[in-house]
Amino acid sequence: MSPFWLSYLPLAIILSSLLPGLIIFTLKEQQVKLRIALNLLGVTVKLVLVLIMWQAVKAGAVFYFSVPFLPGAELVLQGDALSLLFVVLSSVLWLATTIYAIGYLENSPLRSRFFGYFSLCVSATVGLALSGNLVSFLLFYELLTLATFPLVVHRGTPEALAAGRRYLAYTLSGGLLLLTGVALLHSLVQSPQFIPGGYVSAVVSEHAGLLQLAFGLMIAGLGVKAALLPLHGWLPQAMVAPAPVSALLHAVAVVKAGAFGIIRLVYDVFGVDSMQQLQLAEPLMLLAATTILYGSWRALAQQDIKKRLAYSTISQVSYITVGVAMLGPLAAVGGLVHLVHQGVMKITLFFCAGNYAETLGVHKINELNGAGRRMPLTSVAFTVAALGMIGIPPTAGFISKWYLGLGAVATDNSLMLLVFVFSGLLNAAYFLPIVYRLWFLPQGGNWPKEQRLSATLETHWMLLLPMLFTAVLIILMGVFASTGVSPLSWTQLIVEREFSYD
Amino acid sequence: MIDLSAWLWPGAGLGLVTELQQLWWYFSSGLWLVAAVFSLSFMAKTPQKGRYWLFFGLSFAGNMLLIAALDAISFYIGFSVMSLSAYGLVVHSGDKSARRAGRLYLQLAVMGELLLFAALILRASAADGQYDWQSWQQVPLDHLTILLTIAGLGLKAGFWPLHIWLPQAHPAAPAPASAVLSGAMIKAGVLGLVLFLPGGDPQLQLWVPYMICLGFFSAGFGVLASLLYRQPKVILAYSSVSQVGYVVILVALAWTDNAAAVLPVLMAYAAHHAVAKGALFLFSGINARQRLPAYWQLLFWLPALALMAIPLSGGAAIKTALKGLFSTTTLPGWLDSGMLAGLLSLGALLTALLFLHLAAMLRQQQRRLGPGTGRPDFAMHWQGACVLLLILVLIWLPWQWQPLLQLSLTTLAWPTIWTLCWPLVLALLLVALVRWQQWQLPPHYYDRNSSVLLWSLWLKRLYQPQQQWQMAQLQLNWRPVERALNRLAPDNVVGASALLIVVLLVVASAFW
Amino acid sequence: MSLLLFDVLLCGLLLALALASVLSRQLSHAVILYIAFGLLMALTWARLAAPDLALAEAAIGAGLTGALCFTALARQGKLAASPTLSWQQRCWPALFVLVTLFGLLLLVLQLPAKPGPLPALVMQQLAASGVSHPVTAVLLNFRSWDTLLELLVLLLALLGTLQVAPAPVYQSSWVLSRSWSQLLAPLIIVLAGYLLWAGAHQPGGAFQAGALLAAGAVVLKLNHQLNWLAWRNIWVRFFAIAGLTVFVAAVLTAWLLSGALAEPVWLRWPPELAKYIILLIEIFATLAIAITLTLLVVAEQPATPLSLARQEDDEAADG
Amino acid sequence: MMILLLVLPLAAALLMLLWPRIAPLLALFSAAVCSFLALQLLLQVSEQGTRYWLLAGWPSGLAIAWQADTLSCLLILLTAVLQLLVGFYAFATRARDKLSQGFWPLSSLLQLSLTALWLSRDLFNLYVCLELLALVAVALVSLSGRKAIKPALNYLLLSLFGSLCYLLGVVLLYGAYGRLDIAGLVSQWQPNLLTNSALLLMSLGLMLKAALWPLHGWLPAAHAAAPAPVSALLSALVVKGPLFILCLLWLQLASTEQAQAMAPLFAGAGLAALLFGGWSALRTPFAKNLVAYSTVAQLGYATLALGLMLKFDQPLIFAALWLFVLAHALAKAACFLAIGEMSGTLGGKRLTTLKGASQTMPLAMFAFAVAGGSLIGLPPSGGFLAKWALLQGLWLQEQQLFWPLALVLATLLSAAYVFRVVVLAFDRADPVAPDFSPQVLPQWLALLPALAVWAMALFSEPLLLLLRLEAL
Amino acid sequence: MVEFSSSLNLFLATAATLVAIGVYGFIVGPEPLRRIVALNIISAGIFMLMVVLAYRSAGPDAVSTLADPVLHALVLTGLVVAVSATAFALALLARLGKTTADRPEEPGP
Repeated sequence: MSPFWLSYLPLAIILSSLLPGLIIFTLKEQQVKLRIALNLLGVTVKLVLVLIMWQAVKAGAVFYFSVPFLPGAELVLQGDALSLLFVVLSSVLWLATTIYAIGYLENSPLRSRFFGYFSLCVSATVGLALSGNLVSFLLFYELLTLATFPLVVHRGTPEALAAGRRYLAYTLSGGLLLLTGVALLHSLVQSPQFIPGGYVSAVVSEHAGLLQLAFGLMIAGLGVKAALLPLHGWLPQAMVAPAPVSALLHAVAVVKAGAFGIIRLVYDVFGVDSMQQLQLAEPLMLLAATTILYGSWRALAQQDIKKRLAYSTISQVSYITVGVAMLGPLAAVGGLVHLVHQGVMKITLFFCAGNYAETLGVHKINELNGAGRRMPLTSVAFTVAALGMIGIPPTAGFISKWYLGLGAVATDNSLMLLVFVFSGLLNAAYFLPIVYRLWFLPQGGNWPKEQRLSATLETHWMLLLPMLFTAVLIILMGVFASTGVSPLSWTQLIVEREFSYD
Repeated sequence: MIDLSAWLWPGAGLGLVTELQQLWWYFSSGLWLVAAVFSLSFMAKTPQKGRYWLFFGLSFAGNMLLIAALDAISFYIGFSVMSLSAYGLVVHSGDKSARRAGRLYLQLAVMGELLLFAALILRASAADGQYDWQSWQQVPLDHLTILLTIAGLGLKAGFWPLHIWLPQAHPAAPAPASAVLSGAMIKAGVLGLVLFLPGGDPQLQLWVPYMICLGFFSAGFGVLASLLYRQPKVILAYSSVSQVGYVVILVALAWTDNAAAVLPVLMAYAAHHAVAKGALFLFSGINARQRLPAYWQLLFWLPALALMAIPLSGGAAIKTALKGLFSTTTLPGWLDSGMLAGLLSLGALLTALLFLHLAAMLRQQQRRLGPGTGRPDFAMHWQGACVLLLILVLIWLPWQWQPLLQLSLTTLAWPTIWTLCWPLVLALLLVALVRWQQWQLPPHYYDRNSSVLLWSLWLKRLYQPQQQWQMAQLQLNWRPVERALNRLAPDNVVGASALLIVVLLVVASAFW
Repeated sequence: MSLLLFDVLLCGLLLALALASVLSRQLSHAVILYIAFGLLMALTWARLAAPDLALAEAAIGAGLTGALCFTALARQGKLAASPTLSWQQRCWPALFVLVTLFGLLLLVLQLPAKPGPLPALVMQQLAASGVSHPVTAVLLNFRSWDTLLELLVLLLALLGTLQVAPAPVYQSSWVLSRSWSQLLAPLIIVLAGYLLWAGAHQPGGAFQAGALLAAGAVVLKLNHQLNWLAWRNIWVRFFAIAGLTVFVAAVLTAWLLSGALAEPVWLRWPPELAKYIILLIEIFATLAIAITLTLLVVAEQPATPLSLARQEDDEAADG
Repeated sequence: MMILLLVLPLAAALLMLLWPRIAPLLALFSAAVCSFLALQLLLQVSEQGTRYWLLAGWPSGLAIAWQADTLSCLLILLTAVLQLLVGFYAFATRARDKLSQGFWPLSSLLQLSLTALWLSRDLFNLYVCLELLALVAVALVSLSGRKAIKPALNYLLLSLFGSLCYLLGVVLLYGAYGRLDIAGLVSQWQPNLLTNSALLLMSLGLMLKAALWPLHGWLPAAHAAAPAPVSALLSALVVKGPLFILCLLWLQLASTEQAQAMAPLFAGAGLAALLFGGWSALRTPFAKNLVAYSTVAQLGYATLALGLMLKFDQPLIFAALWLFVLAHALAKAACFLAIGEMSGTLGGKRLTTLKGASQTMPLAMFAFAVAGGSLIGLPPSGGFLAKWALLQGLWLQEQQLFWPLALVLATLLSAAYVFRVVVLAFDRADPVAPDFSPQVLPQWLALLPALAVWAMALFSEPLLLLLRLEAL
Repeated sequence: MVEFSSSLNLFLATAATLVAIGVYGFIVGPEPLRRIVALNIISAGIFMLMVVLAYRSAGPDAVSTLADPVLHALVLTGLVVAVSATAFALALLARLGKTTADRPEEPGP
């Protein structure tokens, strides 16, 4: 492996999903096999490349690839530990979602378009993860908006279109605010690469007000995707998209892009010291805490499964923000690891919701009575993921909440601990009734629209397999959190690097 | 001992290292096993057997895990698994009262879970990332942590005022489930209190007298409340509340410097109560289901008498030992040891009253079943054998288990016997008096539905609202405005633009 | 003093005619008044030491524009009465225009009385231009690029007109006018030739000559004389663009001729050939202008199959 | 090289008039060659610096002045390339659109007039160029036949009126200073009532011709009525001509005080254009009107940038101005071609015709969306680059919060109208079936400029460098 | 001298007024044809302004000197441009009249 070749690795990772996506666009509707083959080929190649990169980054290497773009801001792809966290998450979940989507959309129209945009979406996400400075980040951030829009409106129904409009209205406004903020910051300090500890410290005393403004603008921009409180309106509506899309949107692509951006912004652009000097962390933390509670509170009243999950996402993603905003190493571990854990858990929940919808035609919570008998595997997965969301050990959710709690105490934010406890209560309050309905209530009548998708299994195997895979992951990530391959240990590595820059 | 710290988190491990754990492990697992054997026949005909066994197994596993845990997180995992799976046992029957009780149980269990979580976090960060018991015991406590721990674990242990779920959940659950709930799971909470709050901590010392008061109150409250109910399992549940009051006293005493002396008594009390209460719950299950021959009453009276602390029973030994502990432990002045002893005697009187009341209610239950409800069959015998097994353990325990043996032997002195007996005699007299005079409270005082259920329902409505406040949607129709504006637009573009140029010329010149 | 009086009279008449043309009730009156205005304007320019411009204005400004306007009036079919305008519709523009006029007067009257540096420069360079008349020199040498573009504008107007021109309508003409016009034609050609030739050293030139020719051709054409004079005739097309073609050819030739120089200069005539080149250009420009102007006035849709199809479409859409 | 750039289209146009049959071939050939030459010229100028000519070598003042700086060269290149592209499109769709033979010479002449305009630095010559441009444009609009006549006539009348305003200004200047070349005027320039008024007159005339708000009334009807390739050319190029002259006037002629005084007016007009144009585009029920109103809005960016440039005198803002123009030209060409293609195939000019177009004509829709992305200013597109430069320029001025926020608002509006179309295209409920099977080549041709405008961002550094070198 | 400058001023004012009259006609005149006429009046006004300005250099005393030839050339160019544009506009107008004649309900400009 020559270094020359290695420097192209980040690009290759992006291309591994982009190229299949572009080719898929050109395919005809009937070329199912070819399309599936292309998809899977892309996934496999990406996973292999990511694995290579992972090994190298673990050993301390940093990948770097750049092309000239704006003056003072090249288009940089950079593979460091933090970006790899997100890359691994998105590639693995892409694999799961691709298989799921193939099963889910069997025999539905316009699949070439769907899978094309699907791949684009993943490429944008991976690009976002790998982007090495703010301008590149901005670029992929906007591309992500564009690539996901067709997926949101894929069904083409009036509701889907309304949701798409709203999605665009929010995300484009967010993108613009981000652009304004990035431009402001660029005019102050240019846009160098992300580095642990940030790069604004030189001008903190000189331009404090402008830096605060830039931070505010960028947080507002990122907050739209991360569904921070006043900017969350698009997320519950966007759930009209097909289940795999919702899964990807909520678990990997869109909301995580926002959260990831906040992480980058706080740690690698502003840096902990500057954040403290500028007193930016506290408001962000409070905002995120409010979002946590608000999202949970709103989830309580939702009668649509996916809508409830959507509000849950609003709440859960803000855990990441809170973890980041507390500015302590333990809290950072919690926030970062929640990025992964929440992704896996939420994707499982959406897979389950999709299974119920696809197999039984169930969309409302009160139609779920007794579904545990009809679809035990799905229901087990749902239960595991729901418990994880509440933070019951030994699931993955517990680990992240544990570290967040530790971080809150370590940074003297006992209030946040209260927030976590209360939000846990709320989580339980909206998840456990569903679990109760699944297992303890008798079936209330015929299923709204039942389909036999498999002779032996409860539903199509392609719908089951990814879901079981992620459900097992939830447990494994929780139980073996301390082992070397777990997300937790990787985040600890990141945090070590982030907090020991000086 | 299995060391898992390399695999899991630092300090992770399983093992029965201390005596405490060993004892807890033995009696808990024993009770679980007997309950399981009992269930084999008792639950044979119920629907949803698979679900029952699943949750039974899960909570069993959780209970065992938490006992064998060598670190806080393993304990917490076991605790969570146990309490959440027990929900399945509580609501097993699926009828309305079971669902209500289950709801309350779950609400409180989750709450307790999260309080404990908060306590754990506080503790873990104080312990600087170490999770094993040994390191935790070195770290001083603070009041918040103590409060959170007591609240979180107390919700499982079920002493007053955290008992509210007990009288609802126990009657609703199937008999074997109630047995383990009351026998083993409550004790899990107690174990937690002992493990999380190590003795000798200066901050903790301040809590001791209040906890003793709380224990006494709980003991008295449980009995008095039970007298107002006529359902045997409710009475048994309140009995648990009462008995846990004593356990709490013991736990509180164990927090003092005198821990070494207190711990054996605590262990003995826990084990004894677990076995006896298990037997009673199982018996009440049989009793509720079919007409029993008269001699089967023995299966009730033996554990009941043991709990009433009749001489020669384990209960007697423990009560005596408890009384002794009050004098040996240094307590604040206002807690006079004589007064405490008196209170204990009063407690014995009350306990006796409770069981006499229970006996009467059990008889009533039998009578209501009518004569023809089945002859003794194999299943009944099987179940009776299970109860008998527990009773045998109960009889055997004070004389075979070394710490308890010492205590038992000391109760054989006459003064002690007298001290133990007079409350019972008094109770008998009291009951006789009441029967003779037919004293009764007005009927509406009996079997009242607990207001707790209303609270639980209110809470449920709160967290499962049908609708929520939403921002009012601004529905302004701009279309007429737009039309009006469109009408304003000139239809003659050329003239208008030219005029505009002239106007602009004038305006801009003026502006300049 | 009498000259001033004459000037005042002239200006007053001009203003009155313009105002009347703008304010008149009927369109046809407006056009007639405008033609009168154009003629008077030519007179004014003659008074202002610009005889060549006066000639052009008379031919182009008054004559051709008037003819065009009348054709348009005729083509418009029935004469709709002008819609009456409300008081506000007239008053507000008037107010603003008056204010503007006031400002404009202020500006115009403070213009310096002395001319700029260019006239002297022109005189200075006149010798090198190849012609003796300074206006022609400016037009075809100093600012020949303007002139090239101007020819292009003319051509473009023709192209545009042809595009929207209606299909030809044949009407019979008076016998009398036909014979008169036949008499007129040679006279006009001779006159035009003279003007053209005179352009080199005295008032006159390509445009005036072209306009005159065009005027003659229009009269003939209206009397159905010059039937070959239509866009579909390739020779007509050729001559319509001949002015430009020759101009460009001349430019290129001149450029190639001076190609030996290190830095070839665009549009520069070799001094020794300038006179001939300019004359050549003028001749062809005159022809082109004449044909173009004629076609502008009597424009007919070129009957290509495509355009016919379009017209049918249009009519179908109308129905 | 310069001469060929002018002579080639002219000669081609003349030949086309003689032999209409080979017109398309000639037009495409000349456009192709011109593109190549323009590229050469751009490279040459960017290497060797600005070139200045006095035509025919006469002394300064007497001769018409030409100047080829990087900006002019870029614009020449843009003109030629778009000409080529639109020519291809027109060729590809000639059978369907029944585009008359008249299109080809007119398009070549358009190229010629624009090239002449970009080069000229003589006020009167610019007037002739403007007139030429206006006539070509109107003639092109009138190609649509009956429905286009009225808009074309309005366009022509207003254009003439604008030209006359401009001419009056020129005459006043000539009366005062006795010269016409910009360089000569600059040396004698004094800010006084006369120059103020002349500038004002010329500016208003040019604004009318460039359809800058509030003088844009004629534009939507005219651009919407024209055939698709013509609309593309009009929106992309023709309105930029007067804008270019406007910039020349204000950035070179006007003194600092004059510029400062007018800056807020321009900026305000730009902002108003962005808002009103955007709003109208959002509300209009017709597809091409939407794109036309979008032109009004996007010209607002240029006006805004001009105003801000006058105010802050920041080279980055100047670069932003022309980046806006370049990006808009490419994007708008793509938009018009795509919309034209879709309206043509789906049969209808209402926006609702585009329902479900993402299924029936994915390529054209994609082209529209991609071009729209640049109009919005999504990275990495040309529009983004321009916005970035503008923002950078603004942020460099301390404490300027109003303008960036206004810019954000305006951008949102443009996003709203672009995605209004896109969302409609994804409507699967009741898609409009095409009248005949869609042609692929025109759709690709529509996509090409859209892709080009995104590729612009990759050459951002050289572009910015080119434009910032420019002192104009 | 006085006479020269006063008649110069007179012509200048007349030219300006002509422009104003034309502008007024252009704004108000409801028919397109009248607008075209008005445009021609404006251009006539402007050309007259140019001619007057050219006349300045002729001067009262130096009759032999010619007027400013550059301005004259510009006027000539302008005239041709104006007539071309007018012709085109009239052609358009004619076409418009033909198309609107069939549909009288359409409001004329």
